[in-house]
Amino acid sequence: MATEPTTTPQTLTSELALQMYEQMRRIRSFEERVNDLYRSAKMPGLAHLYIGEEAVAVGVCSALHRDDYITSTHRGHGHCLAKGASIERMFCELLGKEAGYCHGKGGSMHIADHEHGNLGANAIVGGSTGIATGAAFSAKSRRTGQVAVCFFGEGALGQGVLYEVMNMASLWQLPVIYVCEQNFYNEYTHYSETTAGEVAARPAAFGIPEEEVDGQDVRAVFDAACRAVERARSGGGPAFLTCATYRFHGHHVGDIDRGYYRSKDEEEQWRRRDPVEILAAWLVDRGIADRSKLERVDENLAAEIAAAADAALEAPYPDPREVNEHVYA
Amino acid sequence: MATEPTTTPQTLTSELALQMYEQMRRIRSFEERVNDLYRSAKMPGLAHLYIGEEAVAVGVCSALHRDDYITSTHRGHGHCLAKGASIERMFCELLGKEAGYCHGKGGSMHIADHEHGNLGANAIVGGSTGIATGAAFSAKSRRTGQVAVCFFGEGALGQGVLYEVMNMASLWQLPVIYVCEQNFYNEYTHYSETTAGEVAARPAAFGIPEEEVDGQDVRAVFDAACRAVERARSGGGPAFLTCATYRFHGHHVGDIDRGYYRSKDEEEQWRRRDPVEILAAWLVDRGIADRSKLERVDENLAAEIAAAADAALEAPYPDPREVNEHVYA
Amino acid sequence: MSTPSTRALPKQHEGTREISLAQAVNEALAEELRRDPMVFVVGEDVAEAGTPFKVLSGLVEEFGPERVLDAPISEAGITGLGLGAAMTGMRPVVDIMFGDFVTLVMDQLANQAAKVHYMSGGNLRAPLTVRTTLGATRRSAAQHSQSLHAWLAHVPGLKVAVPATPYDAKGLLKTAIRDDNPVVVFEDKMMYSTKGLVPNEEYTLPLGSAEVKREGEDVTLVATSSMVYVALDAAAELERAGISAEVVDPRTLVPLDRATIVGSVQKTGRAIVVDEGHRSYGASAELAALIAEDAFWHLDAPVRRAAALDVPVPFSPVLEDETVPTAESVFELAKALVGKP
Amino acid sequence: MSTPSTRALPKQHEGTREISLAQAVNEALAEELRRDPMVFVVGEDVAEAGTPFKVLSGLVEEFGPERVLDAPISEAGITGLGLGAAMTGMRPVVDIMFGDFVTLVMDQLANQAAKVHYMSGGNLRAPLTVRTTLGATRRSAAQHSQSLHAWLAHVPGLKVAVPATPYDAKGLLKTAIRDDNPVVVFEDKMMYSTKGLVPNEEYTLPLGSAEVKREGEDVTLVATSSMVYVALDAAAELERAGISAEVVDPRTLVPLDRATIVGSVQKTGRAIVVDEGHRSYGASAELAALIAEDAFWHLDAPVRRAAALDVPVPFSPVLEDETVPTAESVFELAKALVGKP
Ligand SMILES: Cc1ncc(C[n+]2csc(CCOP(=O)(O)OP(=O)(O)O)c2C)c(N)n1
Ligand SMILES: Cc1ncc(C[n+]2csc(CCOP(=O)(O)OP(=O)(O)O)c2C)c(N)n1
Ligand SMILES: [Mg+2]
Ligand SMILES: [Mg+2]
Repeated sequence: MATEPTTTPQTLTSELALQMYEQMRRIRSFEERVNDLYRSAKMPGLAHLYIGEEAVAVGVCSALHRDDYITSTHRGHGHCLAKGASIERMFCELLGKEAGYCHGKGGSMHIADHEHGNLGANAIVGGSTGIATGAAFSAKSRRTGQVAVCFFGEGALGQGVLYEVMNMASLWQLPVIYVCEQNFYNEYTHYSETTAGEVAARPAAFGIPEEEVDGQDVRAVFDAACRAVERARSGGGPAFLTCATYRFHGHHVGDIDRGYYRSKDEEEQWRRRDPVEILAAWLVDRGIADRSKLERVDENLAAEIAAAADAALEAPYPDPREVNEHVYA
Repeated sequence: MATEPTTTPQTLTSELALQMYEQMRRIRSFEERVNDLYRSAKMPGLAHLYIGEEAVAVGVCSALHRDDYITSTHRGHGHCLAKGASIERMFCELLGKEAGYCHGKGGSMHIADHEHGNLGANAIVGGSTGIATGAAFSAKSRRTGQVAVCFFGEGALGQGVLYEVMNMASLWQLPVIYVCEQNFYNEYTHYSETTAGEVAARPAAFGIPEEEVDGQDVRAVFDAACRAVERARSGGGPAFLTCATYRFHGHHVGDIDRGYYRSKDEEEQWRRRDPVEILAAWLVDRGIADRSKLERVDENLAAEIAAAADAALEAPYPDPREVNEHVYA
Repeated sequence: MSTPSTRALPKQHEGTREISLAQAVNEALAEELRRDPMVFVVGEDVAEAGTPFKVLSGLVEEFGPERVLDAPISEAGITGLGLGAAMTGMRPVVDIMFGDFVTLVMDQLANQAAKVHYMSGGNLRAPLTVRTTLGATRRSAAQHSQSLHAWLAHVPGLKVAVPATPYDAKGLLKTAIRDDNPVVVFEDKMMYSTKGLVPNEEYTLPLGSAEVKREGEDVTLVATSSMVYVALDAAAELERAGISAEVVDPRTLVPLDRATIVGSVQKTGRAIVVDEGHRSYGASAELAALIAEDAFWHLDAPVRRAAALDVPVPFSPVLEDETVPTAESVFELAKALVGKP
Repeated sequence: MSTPSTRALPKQHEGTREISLAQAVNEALAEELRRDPMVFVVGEDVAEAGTPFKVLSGLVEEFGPERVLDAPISEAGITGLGLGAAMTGMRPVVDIMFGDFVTLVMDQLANQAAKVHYMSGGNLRAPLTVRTTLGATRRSAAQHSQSLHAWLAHVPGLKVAVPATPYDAKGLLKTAIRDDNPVVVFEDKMMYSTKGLVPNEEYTLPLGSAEVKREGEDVTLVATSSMVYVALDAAAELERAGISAEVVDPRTLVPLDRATIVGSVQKTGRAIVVDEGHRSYGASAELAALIAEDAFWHLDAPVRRAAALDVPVPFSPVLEDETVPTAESVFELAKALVGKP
């Protein structure tokens, strides 16, 4: 898989750039299908689409080893795929099927993929910040050289526990990278109404180095992530990346009428900064790939996604008796 | 009472300076008596002595109106007295007597004195930060011109809720002053082991102006408090004062052998910066009072304290049936 | 008695109209905001968005952003702020979007709000209202489906309301706001569109007054929140099987109307408690223990409990549906208890 | 059976020695720290200070500051950190200084630790141990005296231990640390100096196994944590009054050894649950409801509860002493229940 390098790449090779393109496209197509499934009432519950933010997950996860840890959020499909998850098992989980990553028990907001170090999406805003910090503590204690990445939206800046664990991460120089996905909205409220001062000053208050990154440019994200990961891995302690990005869709699949909280105009401006397109243009510009090659990638992915979704739709539900399993290990 | 100005004084008159001296002395003598009561097993539970930190409470509260709010901590006797509480009712409360501020239900860690705007000591570290911020919200909403002061030890910098409410205080420009009593220890652990980065950067992360103050110099505290209070009262929003100070005694009355966490040498150095002495020297130096005048103040206070303690020791306990009263209003 | 399937429980009031539970909550808030300038609402996405459940729609337009405040995602902070405002003369209504997030405010509620009046010997008071949700089967998985009312009910100093109908929701919420104590109101999020009759004129309901939602002779179903409908559906089914079930809705867990509950069981001799919290150490345990103790000499059979399984709420519909009491499961339990084959 | 007044319950082991409950906890931690390099302890003032109760004295000296960590005053953060470490191969023991502070970690425990195994379909696990306290009468007032074990016991996915003796405390804590699930251990802070016999050799105790601490015929006293001593003292007094009381200690609330509890009541026909949590919606309610349901046909009288008053714990000794069950109050309750004048 494109997202399972076994050593941290320090430079962006053509091959890696192409893998990133494919991975971003995979997330995009996966989520478009998720949206369809929801709209056609085939998917239970809700889902929070990552479309528009793909460069963050892919840029960061491309800087990670397979056994590095991540923790994720309610908007977690992108993180999960970027860390190496299988599309079909993800579809199965989102549909509540037995073959899903969590045997249908987790769903969209709780997908975990322990095989790739994904310690789980989390439906409590800020809820995984402790877990990520603890995983970093564990990596340091066990001297494994692993790092932990904690993804969260800027809304999590409202949760006190983030500050509690950043303090410990800094005190104990833990190999954890806090990745703030700054998409400017906490659900239906603009972050400026909920966030005093400068975001960058928050980690700085705990002595954690912070970097602001263009979250639509996967190469920029990758670069910043590589620096942070390298420092963390070599004992240099935590880092905080603020990646400015935008969710092209609503807060969740049902959030269609958004006019009351953000303008069409703003949406359009951001859509012009589509992370997939930005990388595609660069690939073409650099002569790494031509449009037809990229189209082939897209087509292959479309087929892959279609097959996986169909298989998941056909897959069986868990036996109702499984409800009592896995309460205790 | 010295501590109940009806308008905020902007300059330190001789009269006010003398009142501050008296108030600091009152706290000192009160607490020395509390320590005796504990040592002679006449006081139930524990108490956390404020001795050594008197300039913080007195300096800040001298800048407040009677109806301004404060919230206090487990180390709260100083705040309570500085805001205007009666010694006898405090002794009664500490002894669990009916005539105490809370009819004996609160004790040392929960004294509240609503008549002077003291919304209560709090035995949860950081536990009153929300209350103070909400009182400021209320003052602003009700347009009363009141301000709220939130006293806490630097240990409360570990509690996430502090950051949650500082964010709101800044967003909504609430008239709240966070007073961090930086006495360098969280119980038996030095703050440098628990606190990453610079204390000053914590409020700054939320756009709250911060000032570092010599907490042993009541005049410096008073000055800084006046500025913060004035700004808050006139709509300028919150402030954060870090007052460097030291508890001369143990974490609580039973903490006698402190060698394992702080040195005698350090204790002695700080004792040389006794806030009561610093002010006394200044008063004498300025010719505002001579030593014999100050001694008379001390003697009067000694008599006042002795009488109050004796009365409290004689005072009746609550009727056991009161246990079921005041659960609901 | 109405057919429970309409989810509308008519009240015998002159001049009633049918509204949804969401509307009932909205009206209660609007009326209290209008009535008392000290009332305000604070919570995440409560203003323009009117909450994700759209329960507060229109309030910010009428009362402005200074009385209907969008807050940061800071449940503990918001609740603490509400408490401080309550202690200084205001009557805040704090909106905690999902009941699962009470995990984040237990210190502010249990250590602070609940105790302030007592610890101050009666000198301070905390007229704080917290509105939040409970209830599963929305396919929202383990962290958005819990019914944690038992935790709050265990804390002396807090009052806890679990209204089931628009009528109760409106009347109890208005009383909660006027009450001088912290009150936590749990609304089942699956019930927001449930319709019911409310009087045209203003009214309030006392806290601590249970209601017999259906009269019966053979067995008492003590049901909370949306489980009232489950119980009513079961009762309808039981009637067809020749069993007459009485449905008692405590409406508030604290204060608890012990007399009405125990009185009903003393009449019927049999009881099932139906509650959507987890079974073990849940609200159903208190209600069952109370009945077993106070109606002991009248009981013809053990008190049974129908509650949520002791498992985190799973996402998959086929699993989630197993976790909550249903009309069928309550029907079966009652039939067995009454001993009719 | 020993005289309860010594607070020592001898076990029939070869080669025993008498240690305090604090020592028992200390030994359990030291042994597990020695045995498994993945075990570590984190909490406020746990290292050089060895906690305010001095329970952990000497551990940092033996195991170093990397395995016995002084943490900031960040209960939620520490617990979250412990959870993350647990999910990635370690076996953390998180020290929450006072049980009253579990208010601050309910999200980390109930929404995160308790659910991680289930939500991941069994792929992740959280072998996290949380040690904290319960118990009043220390004149510590409302925020340092609570017994909140019922909250944790209500959360599926958590296990909850409430040991009463040094023997139980040591054996259960060692098992908790080795258990692959989150376990919360509540120790009564008034009990740290309570002495009891433990075997010289290493041992562990299973979670979910109640113990009959005293055998009797007329009434069962189901007692938790330090209430075991209250029950034993009451039983001694009852014996003098001609009533034979059996004392059953569940030792863990989750898992709960229903068979032993119910079996005892089926034998005696009468039961009193003695627990230091608040009465309403407390652990005593679950135990009473369980007995009332499963031993119904054997009961000669209603199940009674002796629990803490439903009031915040007051500071004043004359008030605080009113709030908790005492040997006298349990004795009176039992005498009335058994019907001897
Ligand atoms: C503790 C908590 N409070 C509230 C919510 C409800 N909620 C879900 S997502 C969300 C907004 C999150 O915004 P942000 O963190 O910026 O992430 P984004 O959705 O923008 O990716 C809120 C308030 C929650 N899940 N958890
Ligand atoms: C939430 C919480 N955690 C832990 C404690 C136990 N405790 C009481 S005082 C204290 C240290 C407080 O240090 P600081 O805030 O600096 O205040 P100081 O005692 O130095 O005045 C601790 C850890 C508590 N009361 N509340
Ligand atoms: Mg966002
Ligand atoms: Mg300190």
